[in-house]
Amino acid sequence: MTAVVATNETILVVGGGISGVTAALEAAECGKDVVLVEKQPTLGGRVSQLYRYFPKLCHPTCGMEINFKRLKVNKRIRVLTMAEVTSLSGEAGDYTAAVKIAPRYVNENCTACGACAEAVTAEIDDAHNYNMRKIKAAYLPNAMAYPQRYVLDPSVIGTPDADKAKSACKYNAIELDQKEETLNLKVGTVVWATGWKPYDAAKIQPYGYDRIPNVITSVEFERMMDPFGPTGGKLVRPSDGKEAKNVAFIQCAGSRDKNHLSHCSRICCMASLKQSTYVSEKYPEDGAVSIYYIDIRAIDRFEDFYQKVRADKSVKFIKSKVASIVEDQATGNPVLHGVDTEGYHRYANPHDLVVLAVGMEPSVDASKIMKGVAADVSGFIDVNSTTEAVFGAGCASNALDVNRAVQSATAATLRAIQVVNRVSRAEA
Amino acid sequence: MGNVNTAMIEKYRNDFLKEVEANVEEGDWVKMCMQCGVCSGSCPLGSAWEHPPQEIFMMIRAGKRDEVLKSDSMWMCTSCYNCIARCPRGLPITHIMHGLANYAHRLGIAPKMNPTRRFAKMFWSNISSSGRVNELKLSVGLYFMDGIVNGIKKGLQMAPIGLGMMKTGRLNPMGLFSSHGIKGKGELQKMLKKAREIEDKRKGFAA
Amino acid sequence: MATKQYSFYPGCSSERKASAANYMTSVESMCKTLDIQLNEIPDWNCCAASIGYAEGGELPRHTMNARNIAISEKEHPDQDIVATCAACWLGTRETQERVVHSGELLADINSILSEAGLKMEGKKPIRHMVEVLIEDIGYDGLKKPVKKPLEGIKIAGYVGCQTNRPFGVVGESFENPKYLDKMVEIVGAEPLDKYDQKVTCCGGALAFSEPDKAYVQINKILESAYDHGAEMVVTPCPVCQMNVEVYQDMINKKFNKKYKIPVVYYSQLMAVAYGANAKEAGLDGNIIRATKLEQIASK
Amino acid sequence: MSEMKIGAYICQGCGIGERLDTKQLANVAQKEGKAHLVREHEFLCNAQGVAMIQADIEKEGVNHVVIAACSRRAKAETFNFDSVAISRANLREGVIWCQPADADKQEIVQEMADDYVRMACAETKKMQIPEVNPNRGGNKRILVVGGGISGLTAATEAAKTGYDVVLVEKTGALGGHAAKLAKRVPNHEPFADPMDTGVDQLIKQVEGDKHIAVHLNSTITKTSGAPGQFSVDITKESGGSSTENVGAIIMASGFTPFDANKLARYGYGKAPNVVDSLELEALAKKANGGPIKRTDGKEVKSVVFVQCAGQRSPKEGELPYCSGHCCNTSIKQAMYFKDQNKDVDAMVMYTDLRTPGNGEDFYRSAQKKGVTFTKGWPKEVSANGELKFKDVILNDEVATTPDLIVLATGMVANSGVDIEQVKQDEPGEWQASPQSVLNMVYRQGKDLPLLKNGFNDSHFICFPYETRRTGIYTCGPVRRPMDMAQAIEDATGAALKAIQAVENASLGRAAHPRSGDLSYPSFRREGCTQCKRCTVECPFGAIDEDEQRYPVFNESRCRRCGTCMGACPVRVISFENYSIDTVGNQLKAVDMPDEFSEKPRILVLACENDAYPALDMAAMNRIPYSAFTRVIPVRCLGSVNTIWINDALSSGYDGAILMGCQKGDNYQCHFVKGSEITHVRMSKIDDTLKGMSLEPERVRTYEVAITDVQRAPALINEMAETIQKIGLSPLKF
Repeated sequence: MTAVVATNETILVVGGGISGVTAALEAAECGKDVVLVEKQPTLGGRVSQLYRYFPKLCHPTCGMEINFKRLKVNKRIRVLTMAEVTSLSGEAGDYTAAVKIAPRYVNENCTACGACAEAVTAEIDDAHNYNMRKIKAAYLPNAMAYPQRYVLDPSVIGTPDADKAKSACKYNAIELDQKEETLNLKVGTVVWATGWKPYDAAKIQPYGYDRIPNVITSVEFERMMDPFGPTGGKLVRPSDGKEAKNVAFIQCAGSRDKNHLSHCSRICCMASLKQSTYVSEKYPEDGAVSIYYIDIRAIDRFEDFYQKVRADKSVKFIKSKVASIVEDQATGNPVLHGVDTEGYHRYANPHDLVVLAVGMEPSVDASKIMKGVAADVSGFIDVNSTTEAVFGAGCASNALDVNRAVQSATAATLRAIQVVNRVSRAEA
Repeated sequence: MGNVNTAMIEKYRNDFLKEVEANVEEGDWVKMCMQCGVCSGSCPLGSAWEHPPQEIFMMIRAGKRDEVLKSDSMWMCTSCYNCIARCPRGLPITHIMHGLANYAHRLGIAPKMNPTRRFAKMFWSNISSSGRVNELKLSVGLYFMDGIVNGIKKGLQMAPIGLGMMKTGRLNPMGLFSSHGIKGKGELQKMLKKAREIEDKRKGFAA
Repeated sequence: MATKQYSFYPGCSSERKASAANYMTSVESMCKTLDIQLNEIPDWNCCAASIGYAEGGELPRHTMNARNIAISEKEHPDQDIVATCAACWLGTRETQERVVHSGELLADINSILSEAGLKMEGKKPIRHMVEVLIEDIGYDGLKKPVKKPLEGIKIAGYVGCQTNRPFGVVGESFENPKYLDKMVEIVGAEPLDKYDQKVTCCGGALAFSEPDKAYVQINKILESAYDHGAEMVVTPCPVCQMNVEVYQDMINKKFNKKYKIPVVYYSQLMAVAYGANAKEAGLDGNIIRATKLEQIASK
Repeated sequence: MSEMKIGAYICQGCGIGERLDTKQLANVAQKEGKAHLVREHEFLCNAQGVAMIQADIEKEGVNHVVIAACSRRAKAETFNFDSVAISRANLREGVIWCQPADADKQEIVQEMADDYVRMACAETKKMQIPEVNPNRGGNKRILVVGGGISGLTAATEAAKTGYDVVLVEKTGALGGHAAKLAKRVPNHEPFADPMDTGVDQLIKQVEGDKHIAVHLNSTITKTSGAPGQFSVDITKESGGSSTENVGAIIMASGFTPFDANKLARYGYGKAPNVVDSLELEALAKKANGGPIKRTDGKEVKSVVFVQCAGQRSPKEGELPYCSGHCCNTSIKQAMYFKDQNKDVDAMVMYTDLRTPGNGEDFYRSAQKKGVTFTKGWPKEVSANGELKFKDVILNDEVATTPDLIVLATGMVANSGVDIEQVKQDEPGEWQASPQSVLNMVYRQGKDLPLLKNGFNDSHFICFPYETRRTGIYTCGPVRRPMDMAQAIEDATGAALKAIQAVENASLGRAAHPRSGDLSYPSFRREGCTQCKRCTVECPFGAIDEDEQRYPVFNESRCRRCGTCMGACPVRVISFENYSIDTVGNQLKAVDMPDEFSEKPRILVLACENDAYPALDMAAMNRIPYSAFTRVIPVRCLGSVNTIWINDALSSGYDGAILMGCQKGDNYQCHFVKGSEITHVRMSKIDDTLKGMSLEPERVRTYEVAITDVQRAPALINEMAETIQKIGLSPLKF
């Protein structure tokens, strides 16, 4: 049984992405006790799946390294992975959170030596790479994973693989009899930072994501750039491994659309502008990019970056919501059909690869976990209508870029600290 | 809204937009367009449109009344509903196109010779007189739309089809003469008359 | 007494000696097997189709449909309204949804209907025959009665527009509906899942007024079917059926092609698979003979 | 402090036991490392192993712990013992994972491991357990500069958390620009209508809070000191000045509206129907729910909003950036008209309509209300008020003459003086500057360093509150163009950082990124030559000068990067746990084979945050690099003192590689300048090499990102090949 000390002066942070990790660290570095709960086996969330950040084109892992270093030495933070908050009750300063912990089948003895992975034969989808490839059923989620501890996939439990893994481990780190457990934590307040998930591109039928192999999503494209990713860092297309030199980006894929997400996901324009630099990075000579957009939303100082990309002759901007994509049977090229609305020009443009700039939707609708937590139409926490001491942070509260997510998490953390400070004053 | 025909339109003011909102089926949706162009790109007869729907919506806002109402673009609508299915703002574009065509037609400024306009007119009189379609009368009427000579030409082109249909029992040669139709013909016409009155009053077509 | 009763709106094209008479014939045979009873709406009138817009405008068009709904509500109060024709289904459902949605429109319509002592409430769903088959009978239920599997026939499932948009069949997408392919599979034939023109517009009423523009569309529909080796095209819509079938000679001349592809209704496939003979399945109504079906039917 | 007792612990887990002779390692630790106590363990990181170490600390008085196991990045939380010095010898990632298990390599791989044990022992010998800085300050009050929405929010949030606040506002009233708005853009469902600004309540709240002291008509005329002990002069417009002591500072000095007089081409100041965004707010306030009238009294029946007026513009004197809020603001203002009278024609003319997030709902709501939107490029407004523009959709050159044209003008940051341009006064001659916001007496300048376009934003995406002046945080539009909603969020976050800063300062702890580090720079005054390099090069302006030009270390401002240590030519600056010696001793501890042994030695000094993890991950992926490499992690490349390179070369190393973060405009160095500065320092090393008659290729400095998992080993192997070509160093004794 996992033992966790928590009191009504403890801050519960739900979600271990950059917002949750930030919230936990900022609170702890103000001297507060924190329990950080993450559903996945590792912290890091979506940013750990990004290759570069806009507009600096720096690498997310760099900031993660710093944050994890802060985390490792901070004794005020208790991290629970593979854990989910299933219910929340009570009142400000006195909440009880039910936390469901899924079995990892690997305990803290794990040294990440990798022997279990060598032992097992079964393979599973690699979630870190959006299932674009398979990995062993005993795995370290990614090279930066924290905790740096392997996971045994439930699918192998009860199979010979499980025993192979167990006998391969010299350190008694494999516990095949682990069971799901639920903890009831007493906490004073909650920072809700469960983040976002990419909108399901298959729902955008005219773009044939489910029918046309060379139509992929922006998050998948991001993984393709990782030297250790599914394509070994090569910019090639799924259907035939051919170099993808003529790449189209379709903006508002699911966003700003009453058939899908009514909100604007804010980051997609900058993400595509950023990814257009990947194409020229890989094919400086003959890379070509077309960005199909309704409005380019490169707000405030991001405008600089937009102007830089605009100046690149190999990048075309077409003000048009693409109507449909048809696969050219002979070449496997997706052909984009639509109308350039600036002066009415019809087009039927073939591309090697099409990237759908998919929108953000909240991965959890917190208003379903506890009433008093308000959500907007898309399920993001409506911070200004919420009556509980549950503070939406980062992309759980809005479609935000990393910088603003961290800002939001820092603000939410102060609000949380105010609650536990009230508690301690009351008890003093 | 009254005497629309004389309305003086100032560019980039809302006069024409308001006229459309008042008099055109689903016209109050026009303002919701965000100019993404997905409708224009989705139309099967797109290339036949001088002004695709999204452009028409912009023209309405710009106050281009004549260019819109006299255009034959709307008459290219096949009612395939692609535009409606894809519009991110949920505009009932098909109906707006129908509405604009109907409005232009009622104002008498729609393109006179547009075949779809004339066929649609014929179709309506065909069904409203008897309550049901008389396919033979309709097609024959269609052929003779441009006068006897063209009619015979077209008729001859189409003859094999007509014959095929008759052979397979899918066209009634007697249809021209048989008094085909519904029993409640009279009532139906009364109703249609009343419907027309209400609509005309509302849309300022009061005779 | 049949287990399933529906208030039936056949529509003009399905009348005797009308363009979709054979559709009707096959539907009757199919329904018999599936124990579906269709109670025709007495003295129904035309739905005004989409093309009614130019002269008909808004209210008169709704009036046409409202009358049918009203009569159905009077004569078959507890029965869903079912149509076999895409245009009829769409027109009627559109009227009902808009009338019910707007108080003003409902008032207008009822004052108009009162001329004939009628009134409509719009309580009963307006459904397409295909929905009845999929939702009320279910694919398994449709498979059971199959006596003569249509083995080895390659069939392109052409859905068209108005059975598909804007309402469509529940659970299907606008861009890639799969129900026709499933039906083809159920009757033992071979669906062409690569067929990529299943929701392309056939030109609808513009086949009359703008034939050349329509032919371009129809050619697309046939070409893809042809290229994917279709021996037959199946459709749920009378307008599609007619446009795609009857103009093939013209299109052959115009685009110098050699199309001679039978275009049948889903109900014809089922009727034959359920053991109906050629006449009961309305195969004699196909201008381009569906010989393969006729052979099976005659076995 | 009690005398040093080194305990060395050698792990045999993860294959170390199989690949290496741990007995031999134990001998090295004992004989050469002079460890008082050496233990081998088959699995050091398990509960029992850790307990063993803990017991030695408690019972045997071990106070310097050498862990010879995995990388310092692994199991850090496990090997985390209080009040002892810890050194890690990286035998797993650093040796067995990056070296193939070939039998013929066994000898050199063992030597690699031996050296890492020697180095760890050598390091710990020179380490001291940091003692808390005695001259830290404990003041926990927070100074907020600026009484606009950002400042007011920061003040109330800090007070709510239980901290006293001093709020200084330049003008005679609180509220800033927000107080001039008729309404604000909505911040909650359904995001459909303009809402009350709420500024009045906020002002009441501030005025009524006994924990907040408000100074109106006042500016900051002097800021000195450090986190936990700032001293600030607050001067009234009327003269009269008071000195307040505070622990941290929040700079919320806001923005100035772009001067529309620069937009003559849009008829501003000429045509009777042209106003800017804030003037429209004034008209709306005046109308007070009634019809909005122009200043000449004409009721407005038609209005056009011109977006990006003087923004997103390459023109001289105009703003190249986008102010972010203007689209929503114009939509809100268009609603002022529509909500009052739906028959008013309101058109928004835009290039890209930028309403991110729920702004899209607000946009739709405006359309529902009948506001029309035109993608158009304004050309000019003539004196009679005719607006000529291009309708981009209809591809038409057209014109319209509405009753009112509203120019959506942008934000200009009130960020004080640009310290890159304005040099700081010499000590003794220091004078307050009226342009400055903070008037800091810091040696590096009176205000915070600026980013592009004059904003005080953080340079870091993951760390939006990083300024280069510890304990001073900016928020609101001075940081970056932003709307009210974001400013409120931002100010709340800044309040947290300020609170964190005073808490850290009171405990003598470092702020981000070395949060919690208790060490701090100390220097030997006698040795100092007053060369000023440390003062100039400190990325955080932590070091001032006294009258005799000696450096004055303000420890609480220090981020512990060691750039000063790297800069010091006479090596008088050090940290208790990181010094010239802790590193120097390591590189000297390496056993240097003679020049006939064919065994070169390559020293790698790697930034601990990026290059070092890259090498770890290379090892995890079993990407090999030369077994002759000896890697030493450094806090920041900026802390690398050239003496280390000299010592290495003169003691026989055949090559040295420095790996730091990306420099330049998009620098990734978390100590801002460290990498850049060292690149400069190293560009001068060639003479030294010549002096030693060594080839320049023997020393290389690279920018290495944490993702350079393949490149980092490649760079090392390149050096190995170079050495093969040019031969071993002659300087082996």
